[in-house]
Amino acid sequence: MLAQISLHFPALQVVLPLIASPICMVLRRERAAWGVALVVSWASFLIAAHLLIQVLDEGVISYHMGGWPPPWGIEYRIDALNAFVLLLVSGIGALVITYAHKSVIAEISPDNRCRFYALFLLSLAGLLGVTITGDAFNVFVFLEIASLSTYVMVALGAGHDKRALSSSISYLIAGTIGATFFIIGVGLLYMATGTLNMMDLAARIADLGDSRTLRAAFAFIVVGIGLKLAIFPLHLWLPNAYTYAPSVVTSFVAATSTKVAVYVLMRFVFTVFGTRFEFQGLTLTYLFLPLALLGMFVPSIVAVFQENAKRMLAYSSIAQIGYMLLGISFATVAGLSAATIHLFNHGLMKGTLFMVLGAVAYRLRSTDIASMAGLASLMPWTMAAFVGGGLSLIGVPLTVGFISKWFLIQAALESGQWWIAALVVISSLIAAVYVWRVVEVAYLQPAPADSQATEAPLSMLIPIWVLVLANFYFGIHASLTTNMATRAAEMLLGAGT
Amino acid sequence: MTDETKQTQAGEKATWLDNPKHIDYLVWALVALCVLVAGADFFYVKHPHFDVEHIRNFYGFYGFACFVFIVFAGKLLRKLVMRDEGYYDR
Amino acid sequence: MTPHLVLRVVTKTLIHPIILFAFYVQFHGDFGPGGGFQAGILFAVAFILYGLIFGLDMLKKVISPRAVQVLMALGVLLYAGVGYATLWMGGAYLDYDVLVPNDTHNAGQHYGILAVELGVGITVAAVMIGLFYAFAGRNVEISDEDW
Amino acid sequence: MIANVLPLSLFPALILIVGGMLIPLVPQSFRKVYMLALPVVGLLHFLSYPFGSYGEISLFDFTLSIMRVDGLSRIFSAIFFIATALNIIYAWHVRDTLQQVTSVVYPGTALGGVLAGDLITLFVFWELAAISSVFLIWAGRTERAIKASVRYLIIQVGSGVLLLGGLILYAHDTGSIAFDLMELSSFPVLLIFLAFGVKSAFPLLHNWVQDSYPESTVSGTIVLSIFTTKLAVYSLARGFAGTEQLIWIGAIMTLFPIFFAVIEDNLRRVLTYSINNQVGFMVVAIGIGTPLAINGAAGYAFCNIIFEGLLFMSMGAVLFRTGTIQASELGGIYKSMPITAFFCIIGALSIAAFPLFAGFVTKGLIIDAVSGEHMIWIWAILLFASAGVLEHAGIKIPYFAFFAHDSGKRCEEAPPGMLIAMGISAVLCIGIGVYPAPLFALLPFPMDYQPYTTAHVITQLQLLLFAILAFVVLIRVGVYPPEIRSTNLDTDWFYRKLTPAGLSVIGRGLNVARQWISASSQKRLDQFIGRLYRLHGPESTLARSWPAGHMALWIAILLGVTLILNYF
Repeated sequence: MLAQISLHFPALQVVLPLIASPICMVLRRERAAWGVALVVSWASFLIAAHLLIQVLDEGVISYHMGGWPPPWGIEYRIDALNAFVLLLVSGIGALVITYAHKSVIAEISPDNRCRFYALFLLSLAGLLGVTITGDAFNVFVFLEIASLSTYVMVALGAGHDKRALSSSISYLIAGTIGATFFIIGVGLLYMATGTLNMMDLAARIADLGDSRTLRAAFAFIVVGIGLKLAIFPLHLWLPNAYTYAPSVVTSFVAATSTKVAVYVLMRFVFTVFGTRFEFQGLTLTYLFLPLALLGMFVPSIVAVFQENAKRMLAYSSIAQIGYMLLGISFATVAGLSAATIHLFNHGLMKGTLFMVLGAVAYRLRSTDIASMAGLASLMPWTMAAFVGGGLSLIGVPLTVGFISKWFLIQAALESGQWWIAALVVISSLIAAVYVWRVVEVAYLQPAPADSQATEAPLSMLIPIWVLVLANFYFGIHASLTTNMATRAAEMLLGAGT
Repeated sequence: MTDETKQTQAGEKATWLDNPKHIDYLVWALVALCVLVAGADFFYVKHPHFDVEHIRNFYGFYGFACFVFIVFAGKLLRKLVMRDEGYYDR
Repeated sequence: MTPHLVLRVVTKTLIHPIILFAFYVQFHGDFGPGGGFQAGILFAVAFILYGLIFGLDMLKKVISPRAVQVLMALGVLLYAGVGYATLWMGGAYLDYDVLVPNDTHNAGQHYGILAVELGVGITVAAVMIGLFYAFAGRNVEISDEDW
Repeated sequence: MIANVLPLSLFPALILIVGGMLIPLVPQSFRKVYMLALPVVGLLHFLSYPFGSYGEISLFDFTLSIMRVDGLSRIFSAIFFIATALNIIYAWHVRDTLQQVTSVVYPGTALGGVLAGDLITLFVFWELAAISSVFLIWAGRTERAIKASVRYLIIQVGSGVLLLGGLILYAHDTGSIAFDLMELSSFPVLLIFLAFGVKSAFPLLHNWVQDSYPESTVSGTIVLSIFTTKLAVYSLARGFAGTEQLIWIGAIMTLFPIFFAVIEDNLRRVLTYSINNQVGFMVVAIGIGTPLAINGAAGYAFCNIIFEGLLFMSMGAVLFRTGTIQASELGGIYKSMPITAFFCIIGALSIAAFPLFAGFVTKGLIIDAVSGEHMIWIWAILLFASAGVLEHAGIKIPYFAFFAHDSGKRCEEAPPGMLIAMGISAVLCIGIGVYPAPLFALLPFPMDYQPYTTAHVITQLQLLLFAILAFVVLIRVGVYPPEIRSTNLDTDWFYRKLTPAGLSVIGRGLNVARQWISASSQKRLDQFIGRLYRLHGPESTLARSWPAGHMALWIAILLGVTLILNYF
């Protein structure tokens, strides 16, 4: 029976959270909704783990929705790359939901709590759907499911800070423009090729060769996704959305949604448009590379001057996107591995850090850096976790951050651009500056005498520390992630042949 | 160094070394030892690596000269690099 | 009693054909143009029209906001449920053929699509009514300083 | 994977690192015993490993080897454990958790570096050692100490960055990260060489030692004096044995600290110069690189840790009891602290390499290795340096602290913990000097060496006794320079004075220029940060919340650029 069901894991991966979402909606008890979300998220994680192992053992899994074979039907196609992303998304989702219960009670108004869990699952389903599907239009649908639910989740922050509403609207406008561009691009592709299945698209584009329609499609798709993943000048929606959303939402979205967008970008740029680089070459070199470099520095420096820790990390996320984009812009196996590794690793570190801030907000009702004075003595485990995540963000050896930086630097050296390697190192030093600001306040300043803050509850601490340890575990046993990433990168670059 | 031993605090028993005469004994003992080791050079066969080692009591002379040189060089160096204690704090 | 007598009368006469048309579009969806999405919109139009003319409170008596919320979920559940049913019956997700096995006329496809479209229709209608509630019933919560 | 994890969890350095981190959880009453158990258990566990590589982890395309046990790493590891235990005993009275933790964790990280079988592992521990040791300086808890700790950290981390840069390029060039003999002929290897050089305090790169070590606490300085430079010595011996440049670098290292040590008033700082000088001997030996010379370097490092530590311990005890360590304020302390004085003299005799003491049997190896290569100038320099060691460490330290003119200071004898630690060190100094066979057996290469030949003993005695004679004569004549409290400029002037002040403008008085420039560079820095802030601060163009329209504009621009790139 289990073997029978496991055949349908690709569908269940998406449908399980999708169907659990309305159940949460109907439930009246917030605790019950949390329970459903908890069970479903962990089940998703197990499914993702199973799929990953299966992909590693048996190669690409292709699942035909409704029994219709591609290119007519919708195909769910799982290979080394997206199995890896599925694991990250579902893993972070499971940990965040484990952690969520208390934080949700603290930050979201009572009548919205069940709704939150429904939205969370919907968003999870959307992100998993984007990742798993092998159909270009399906990507759009799931992207919208994930985005729409995220807009609402951001707006739920209004219970705490009304600015969440305007942030949500601005995110909605940006996201919709991005999605529109994307769907225009997909439309153009359909016009030129008459198919929507990615593998089929890749084959037909390879046959068609160069054409203006395809070039326009490429431009629209790249810019559309670029907005979703907050490439440097298209990041304007991100800081506010991350800052004013409830902590749980920020932790989840920051660790997953931009990562999924990065995945989609890689998928389209390399798998769909092929590896002959008729289209991508100039864009990668003259658009992605400069934007990546700008993105590594400008938002980092902005982060240094932020007063709010959450906002600071939001800018830091934009900078980290720069690293991934940098890896992609090399268009080599080393570069794509670096991007993929960092995609995973950054999910781990930002998940940790935002969850820590959620715990801080739970006790302090604020994430202003100034309000965190002396917090290390009041919440030692929480702040130690921040230091752990911070070390990882800086890229200290033994953490995943180091692995990311190492691969990026190797990729830069391999492409003969040692100055980029130097820039990567310098920009990590900026990360040290802003992480240090928080550490300094928390560890070296005395706590205000009237502070009532105590250690975060265990239900929050345990998921946080699981992630902290993951930061170190994958930093030491890096071969687990790096082998995956290298395989994924080889697959991406070899897919066109 | 001997004339300051008077500083010994009241009520304290003077130690053997507080007596300047005893210090002189020590100095003469050192001189005697030096003569002894210098003289020892006449009584064993050397297998030197360098020609200079054939000189009788070469090591003794060299040690003496080096020591004097170091002290005088130190005095010179002090003129060059010495600043008052709070130099870096200004 | 209340003004706009003409509007009220016309509305009352219009609502029935609108709903009927919605049903037509809904259940004809598997053969002709139309389907759950359009039908749901039409369905919702009937309710929204009623709400516009007779007021929000009257509409809430017809269909409560809580019911709308449950319907939203129900539609999705119906859709996904069909998918699970096909899984359960040994096919792929949403593989309607297994609903009526061994049928040369693809009856399974018809039933499957009908059920799924019904789910879509219910959800779309509920979401539209929900949106109407959300906008029309909105209390001004945001004080001037917040802007 | 399990097979990889298992040896890692039992990795001897981790016993110190993890065990040290757990110290705060142990109640104070058991803490000392627990702390002492760590190096003891660690050493016993370590000695149970046969030679070989352990804890292999594959990282990227490389295989890390967390632990390599061979002759060279064994002797360094053994002495690191012993020194850790001695320091714990010495600091028995200390109740400061920060110091307790770092005085175990930091040796553990240095040990990790010694055991590293590849450059990446080495780098990790290299940086960990830098970071963990800084807390010891910090523990001085004075403003001076905190400032010094920052300067120290910058230099140490800088060394790590050099190492990282070197190893990345090296791995890229050669495809290997093996930590083995390297050829000093390419840029990456040069970077690695410099990293080792900074940490072993090469001439002109040496001053962080004097700058930071004396600012630590009584026991902290002793811990610091041992591990960082010796880890670097080990690394040089591992990576650059037989590199000729090292011979001259080492020779210069033995020379220049001598002159600074003569005029230095702070006796702990005198000892920091002595560290440079002693490491110089080892560096020369590594430069020669023959098995005899490497044995000399390793053996000398082993003994040096003991007797240099003993000297630092005795000076620490004096500082602890009298509250000062300035030679000009001390003198006559032997009356109050006779046992400490006795141990100090044993340390002094050892470092000066008197026969029957530890220094003699191992320094002889180095001198013989040099004369065996017929390098007369190096030989002459090393003899000269030996006289210098006698001057500052052998005579100056005990003489000015315990004898000389009586300062009138009276105090208690050192606490029992300190005395026991010093006692054990003293016994080791004499024990190794009298019966060196066990130490020789521990050396990396088998050899047949007889330290006590007539010529060795006689020539060494001639050198030392006549040098002492010179001292007595100079004192009697009144030529010997008196001790004066002062700051003596060293290369740290360049970064403590010159760099902050900027380049002086020709024609102006140095002082005027310094003030003018420091004021304006401060202003310029402020201006720069101000500009950054205006551009990146919370209210700046780059950080403001922009209305959605601007986003749309950016999308349009980007789409335009992408389309243009694609169409042309």
